[in-house]
Amino acid sequence: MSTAISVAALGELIAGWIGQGKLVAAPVQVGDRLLYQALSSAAAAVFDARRRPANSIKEFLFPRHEQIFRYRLEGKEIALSDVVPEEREQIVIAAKPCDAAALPILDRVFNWDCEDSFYTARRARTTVVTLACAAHDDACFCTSVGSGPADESGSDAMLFDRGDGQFEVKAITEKGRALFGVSSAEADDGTLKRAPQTKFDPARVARYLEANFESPLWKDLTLACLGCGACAYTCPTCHCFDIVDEGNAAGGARVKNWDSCQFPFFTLHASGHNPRSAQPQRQRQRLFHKFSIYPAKFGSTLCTGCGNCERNCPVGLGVLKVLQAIDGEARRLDEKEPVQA
Amino acid sequence: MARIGVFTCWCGENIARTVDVEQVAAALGQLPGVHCSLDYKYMCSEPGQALIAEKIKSENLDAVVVASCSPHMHLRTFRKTAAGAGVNPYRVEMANIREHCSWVHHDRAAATAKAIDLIRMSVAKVLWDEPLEPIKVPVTRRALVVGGGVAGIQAALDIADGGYEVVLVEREPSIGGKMAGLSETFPTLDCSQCILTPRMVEVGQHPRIKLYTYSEVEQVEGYLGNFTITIRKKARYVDIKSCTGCGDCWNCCPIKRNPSEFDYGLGMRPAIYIPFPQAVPARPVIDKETCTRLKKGKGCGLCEKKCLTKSIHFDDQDELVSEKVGAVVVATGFKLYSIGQEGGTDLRSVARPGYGEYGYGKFKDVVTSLQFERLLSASGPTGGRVVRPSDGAEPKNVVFISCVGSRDDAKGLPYCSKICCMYTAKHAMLYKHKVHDGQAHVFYMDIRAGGKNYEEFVRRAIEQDGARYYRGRVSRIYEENGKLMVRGADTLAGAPVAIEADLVVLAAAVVPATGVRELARKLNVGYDEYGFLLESHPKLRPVETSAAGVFICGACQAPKDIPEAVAQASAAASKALIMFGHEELTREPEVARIDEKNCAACFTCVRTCPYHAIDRAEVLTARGVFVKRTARVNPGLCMGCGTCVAVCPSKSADLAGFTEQEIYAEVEALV
Amino acid sequence: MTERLRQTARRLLEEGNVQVVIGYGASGPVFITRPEDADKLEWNDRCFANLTVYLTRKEVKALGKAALVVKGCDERALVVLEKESQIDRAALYVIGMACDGLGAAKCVECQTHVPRFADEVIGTQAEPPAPRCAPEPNGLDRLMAKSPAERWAFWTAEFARCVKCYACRQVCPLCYCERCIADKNRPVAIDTSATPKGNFAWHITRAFHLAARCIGCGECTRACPAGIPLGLLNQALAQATEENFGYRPGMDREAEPVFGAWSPADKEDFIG
Amino acid sequence: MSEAIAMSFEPKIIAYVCNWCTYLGADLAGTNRLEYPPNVRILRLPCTGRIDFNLIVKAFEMGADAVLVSGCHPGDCHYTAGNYHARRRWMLFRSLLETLGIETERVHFTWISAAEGKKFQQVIGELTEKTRAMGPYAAYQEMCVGQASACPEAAK
Repeated sequence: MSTAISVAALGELIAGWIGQGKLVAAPVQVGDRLLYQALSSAAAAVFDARRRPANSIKEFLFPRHEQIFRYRLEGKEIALSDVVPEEREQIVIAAKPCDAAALPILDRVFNWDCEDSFYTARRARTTVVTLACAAHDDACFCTSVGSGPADESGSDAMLFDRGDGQFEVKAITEKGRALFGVSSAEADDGTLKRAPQTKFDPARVARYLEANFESPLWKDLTLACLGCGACAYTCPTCHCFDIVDEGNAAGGARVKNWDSCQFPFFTLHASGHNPRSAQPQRQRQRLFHKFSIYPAKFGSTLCTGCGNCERNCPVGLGVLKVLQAIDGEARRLDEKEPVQA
Repeated sequence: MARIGVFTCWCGENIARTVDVEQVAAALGQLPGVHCSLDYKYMCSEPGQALIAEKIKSENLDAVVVASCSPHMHLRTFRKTAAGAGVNPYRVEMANIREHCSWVHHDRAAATAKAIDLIRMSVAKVLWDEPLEPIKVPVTRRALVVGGGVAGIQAALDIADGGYEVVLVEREPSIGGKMAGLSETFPTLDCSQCILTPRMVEVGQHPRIKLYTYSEVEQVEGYLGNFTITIRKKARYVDIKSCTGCGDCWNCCPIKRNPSEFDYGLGMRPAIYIPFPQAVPARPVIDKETCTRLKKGKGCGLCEKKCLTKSIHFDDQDELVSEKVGAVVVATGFKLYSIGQEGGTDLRSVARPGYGEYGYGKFKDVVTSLQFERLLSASGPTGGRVVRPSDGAEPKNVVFISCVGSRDDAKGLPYCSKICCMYTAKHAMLYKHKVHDGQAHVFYMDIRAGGKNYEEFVRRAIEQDGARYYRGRVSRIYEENGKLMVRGADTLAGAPVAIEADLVVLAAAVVPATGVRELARKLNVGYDEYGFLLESHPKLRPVETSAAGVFICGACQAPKDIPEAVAQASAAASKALIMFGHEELTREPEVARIDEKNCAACFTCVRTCPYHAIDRAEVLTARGVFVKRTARVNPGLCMGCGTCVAVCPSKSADLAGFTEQEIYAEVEALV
Repeated sequence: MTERLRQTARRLLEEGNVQVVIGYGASGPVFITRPEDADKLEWNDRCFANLTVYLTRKEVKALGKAALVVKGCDERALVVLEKESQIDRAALYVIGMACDGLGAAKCVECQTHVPRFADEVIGTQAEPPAPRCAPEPNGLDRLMAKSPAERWAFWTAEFARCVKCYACRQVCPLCYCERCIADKNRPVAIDTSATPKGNFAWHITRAFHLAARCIGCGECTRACPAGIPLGLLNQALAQATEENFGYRPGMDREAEPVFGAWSPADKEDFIG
Repeated sequence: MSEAIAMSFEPKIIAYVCNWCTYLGADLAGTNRLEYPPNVRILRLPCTGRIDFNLIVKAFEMGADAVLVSGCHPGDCHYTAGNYHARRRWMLFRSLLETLGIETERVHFTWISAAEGKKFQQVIGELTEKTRAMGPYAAYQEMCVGQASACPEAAK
C-alpha cells in the first residue's frame, strides 16, 4: 500500500502536534532566507527538497544560549537554583539529512566523558523528520564525507518528495514510527542520482593534515577569512560554547553561549598571550578539528558536507574550497611519493 | 572580599527626621562586602570623624562610604579622615542622602528606601574604586609672559621680583603697548609715559627678565609646569646686542616718509626706525616693506655704511628659539574695532557693516581715540598741539562720539568697551586745556563712570571744562564747505543736533588684539565669540584658564582700564608665583587613561579632548622597536571630564575615579 | 575591464610598486602577490565584498604595500579610514573600477559609480548607468512610516534571529577596533548572550558606533546569515547625520567628521 | 492603563548628571527644601561629555521607566565643551532610538545649572508624572527577560 502523504496532510499532522503542546520546527521562509524556526502555525512550514535552510537544526538541541543555573544574592549569601527544565516534546520536520546526520556526531561530543544532561534531555524528547534532498548546489559535498542526500543517520523518519505534492514516508526509528505509524518499503531511488559528486578524499585530507600543521598553504587559502562566526553558527556540527555569568547586583545566571574558534579572543589567555593570534591559524584549527582531531577521537569527520559554511561566508570561503586545495596538494605529494598501503 | 565601612549620618535631625537612619544602617550592613555599618549624629564632627578613623583601624576597613550630605560639602573632609587612618582617599564615596533625599522628600518610608538605594549605589561603586595617588608634576620655575603692554610689564616685573626668571615676548619692536602712546591717564591726569617708561626700563634692565621684542609665540608644547615654547624672532636686520641706539642709521635713512605705527599714521618714520624715543630696547628695526635695500636686494645700504658698530645685517633671517617655562601669562591686550571697513576686523562670526557713514578713512579729520591720544601727547607727531590732520589748523569745535561699535548689536558688538566714557571725558578735558576757546561736544548713550573718582572726573569735564554732552547717536557725518557736518540727536532735548565740526574723534570699540585666537589655540585656552580669552571662573578664578598653568590678564580677557589691567596682572603673577613656590605640583588623579594595548588609534579622542590632553603616540618595545600606534593621555593636561571615554568605541579610554566599571557597578546596583 | 585590471595588477607587481594586489577572484577575495597570478583577478557582477575591510587586518598588512580594487561605493570607506588614521593613503595604490551596479538594491540609487579618489580608474560608467534591477521601495521609509510600537515589534522579531556571529561587525570596513566593546567583560556593557536583551544592546551599539561614519556599503546586511536588515539602522543614522550636519561620510576628504567636533549652533530642540 | 494602576505604579527614573551643574542644582533644590517625588536615582559623573549612550541602554536594562541626562547649559560647561560633544551624540542617538521604536519620551535630556534648584525640582516632578502616566516601560522590560529562541513568535 502507498504510504504517501500530502502536504495538506502533513500540515494537519503538524497542527495536531502543535495542538498537543509540542514544539514543532521546520524550514520557514524569512525574507530571502529559508531558516529553521519553531512554528506558530503549520502553514509556515516549507517542504522543499531542493533548498537548504541557512541555519541548522542544532539550535533545538544545543541552543545558542542556555542557562545552567541561577543565583541570587541574599544578604551576604549567594543562593543557587536550578533552571526548570523544559519538558516539551520537540519535532523537527523537513530537516535536511545533512543536519540530522550531525546529531550522532554531537551526541558523541556531549557524552563522551561526562553527560551533558541539558543536551541529552533535549535529544531524548526530540524527533527528527528529514526530507531527502532532490537537488544540490555547488557548496554541497555530503558524499565526500560519507553522507548523502538520503543519509538516514540522525533521522527518525524521512520524507521523499514524489514531485506530485505527495511525500513518501520512511520510518527509521521507533520515534519515527510513532509519529507516522506507517513506513514505505521502498526508498526513492532518484535521490542518489542527484547527489553531488565526491569532491575530495577525507582520508587523504586527514593524512595531509597530520603531516602539515605548519604550511604556507594555510595563509594562502584562508587569508580572506574575516573572523566572524557565520560558518560555525550555521554549521550543524560546530559545538563550541562559552560559559559566562550574567547578572546584576541582585543576581543572575550562569549561562552557556555559542562560541566560535574563528573569533580572535576565543583563545586569549588571561596572561594576554594568544596562541592563535592570526586568522589563518584559527581557520587551520577549524579544519583540523573537523578533519583530524575529531576523526582521530571518534572515527568520523566533524562535518556532514552541508555547505552552509560557504553559503553563509561573507567572502565565500567555507571549508570545501580549502579541503579541495588540500586534497589536490596531498594528491600531488602522493603521486610524488606514494604512501605505503 | 572587600571590607567596606558604611557610615550613615543623621546630620542632627536634618537626615534623621525623614530617613530612618537605623533601618538604613541595618539594611546596608547586610550587603556583601560591607563589614560594618553604623549611624551617628554628625559624621563630619570631630567625634564623627574619629569614629570613622577608629573603625577603619579596628575593623581593618579598606573602603569607606559616608552617607550624609553632598560630596561637594564634605568629600574632601572624609577623604582626609580616611587617608589619615590608612584608607586610600579615593576609596571613599559619599551617598548624598540629605540634599538629594531627606531635604526634598517627606514620606519617611519612601525617603528611607531611596536612601538605601543611594547608599547601595555608593557601596557598589566603592567596591571597584581603585586606590589612586595624586599626580606629581615637576615645575620649571620660569614664566613666559606674552605681550609687553602695561599688563605684561607688571606681570613680568612681579614674577621677576618674586625671584623667578621671566621670558617676555612682545610682537612689536618695543615694549610699552597701548599705554606708551597715551597722553595722560584718567582720572588723575598723570602723564602716561612718565609713569610707564620707568617700568619699561626696569624690564629692560632686570637681571631675571629675558626680553624678546619683535617676536611671537610660534608653538607651545607640554603642559602645566613643563611648557616648551618656540619663539619666532622676526628678522630685525639690526643686531641689538652690538647696536648702541645712537641714531645714525635712522637719521641717514633716505626713505623717511612712512606712516608711523606708533602714531597710528599721523606721523612719519624712516625705513629704519625706533617706534618712539623711549622704546625698550632702544634699538632700531628695519621695515622690510619700505627699505630700498631689502625690497630690491641691492642699492642704498646707507645705514649699513654709517653704522660704526657694524650692527646692520641685511641678510638677517627669522630665527626660532626654544624656551622652557612652567607657567604662561597671556597679556596680549586689545586693538580698536575697524570702524571704517565692512567687517574689517578679524571677528569670526558675521561680517559687521562698520560705520561707513562716519567717514573714517574718507575724511582726514575723523580720527580714532587712539589717534587723538597721539595728537594730545607731548611726544606725538605734533608735539602735543591739537591740530586738524587735514590742514594743521587748530580745531575749534571737536565732536567726540562714544560707543562706536560698542553696545551696538546691529552694526558692532553687543558689549560695552568700558574705557571709552572715561577717556572721552579726558579727551574733552585735555582738549579744552590746550584749546581754551575750543568747544568739545560729546555724543553718548550712557555715561558709565563706575570707579574711584571716575564720576567726579566726568562731572569736571562737563562742569569745569564745559564739554557739551548730548545723549544720542550720530547718524551721519559729511563734508560741507570744508567743514564736517555732524548730524545726530539729543534725545534728552528731543531735538536733532547738527554741529559743524573741525575734528571728530571716534571712541571705537575695544576688540582683542590680532592673532589672539591662534595663540589661544596654541595654549588650549578658550575664547568667546569676540576672541576675548575665557577665565576659568568669572568670579573665583578670574585669571586662570581652562589650560592649567596658563593665566590671563589685561584687555585680552575683556576691555579694562589701566588700574584693572595692572591689578589683574599682579594677580596672574601671583598665580604663577604660587606654582613656583612648589618643587612639584600635585594634581587630582581623577584623569583619563588609555589602554594602549587595545587602542585602535582612531584618535577620535584626540580630536574631542577639550584640553588637547591626548596625544598621538607609539607603543615601543623596551628596545625601542615600533609595536603600534596609540592615543596617550598627558596627565599633566587632562582635567578629567571623561569626554574621551564616551567617544571611544572600544572603551580603551577610561577615567580614573569614574571608570566604566565603577559607573556600571553603580547602575547595576539599582535593581 | 577584467583584462585591463589584470594588466594593471601585473604591471604594479612587476614594477615592484606594490607587494600585493587585493581584488576579487572567481569565488571571493584574492591576494595576488606574483605577477603571474594576476589572471586570477576577476571583475563581474558578483564583486560585492567591500575589500577595504582588509586594509586594517594585520595579516594582510603584513604582506606589504597593497594595491586595492575598489568600487565607487567602497571607496568612501577609504576616506573615513584615512580620517581615522587607519590607513596611509600615500602608501596604498587604489585601483578604481567604474561600476554600473551589480544588481543589488543599493546600486539603484548609487551616486558614486566611478571612484573619485583612485590612483587609476578602469572603465567608464555607462551613460546613463544601466539599471540592473528595479528600484525597490525604500526600506527605511517603509519602516519609518510605521508607528514606534510597530517598529519595536519589527526589530524585536528581527533581532530574535541574531545568533551573535558578528559577521556584521567583521565584514564592516569601519569596525576595526582591536577589541570590540562587545568583547569586554569588565564591565559588561553588552551581554554576550544572544538573548533579546543582549542582541538589542549589541545592535544599538554597532549602529551607533557607525553613526556619522557608516558609508552605506550594506555589507552588514549582506553578511547577516539570519537575514536581518541591519543596514536600515545605519541608513537612519546617515539620514539624520546629513539632515543635521550636512555631512556624508566618505564623500569629502576635507570635511570635518561630526564627532570630535561641535558647534554652538548645533540643534537642541530635543533638550528640555 | 487604568487609573488604579497608574496610581499604584511608582516609576523608576535613573538620572545621569554632571558634577558641576545639575548635581549642584539638585543640591540647591535640597538646600532650599524644594520637594519632588522620590523616584529618581542620581548618578554623578564629571561631565555630560562622559555620559555614553551605553549607559542609557544599561539604565533601561536595569528596569528604568525613564532616563534623565542633564548637565551644564551650553557655554557653561566646567570643561568648556563636554556638553557640546554630548549634545551632538544625543541628537543622533535619538534618531537611532526612534528608528528602533524605543520610546524616546522616556529619555529626557535637559540642561540644569547649579543655580536652577527650582528647575531641577520641576524637571523631576514633571518627568515622574509623565512617566507615571505612560506606565512602566513594559516593552523593554519584557524584552530584557525574554530568552533566546529560534522561534520569533515565542519572543512576544
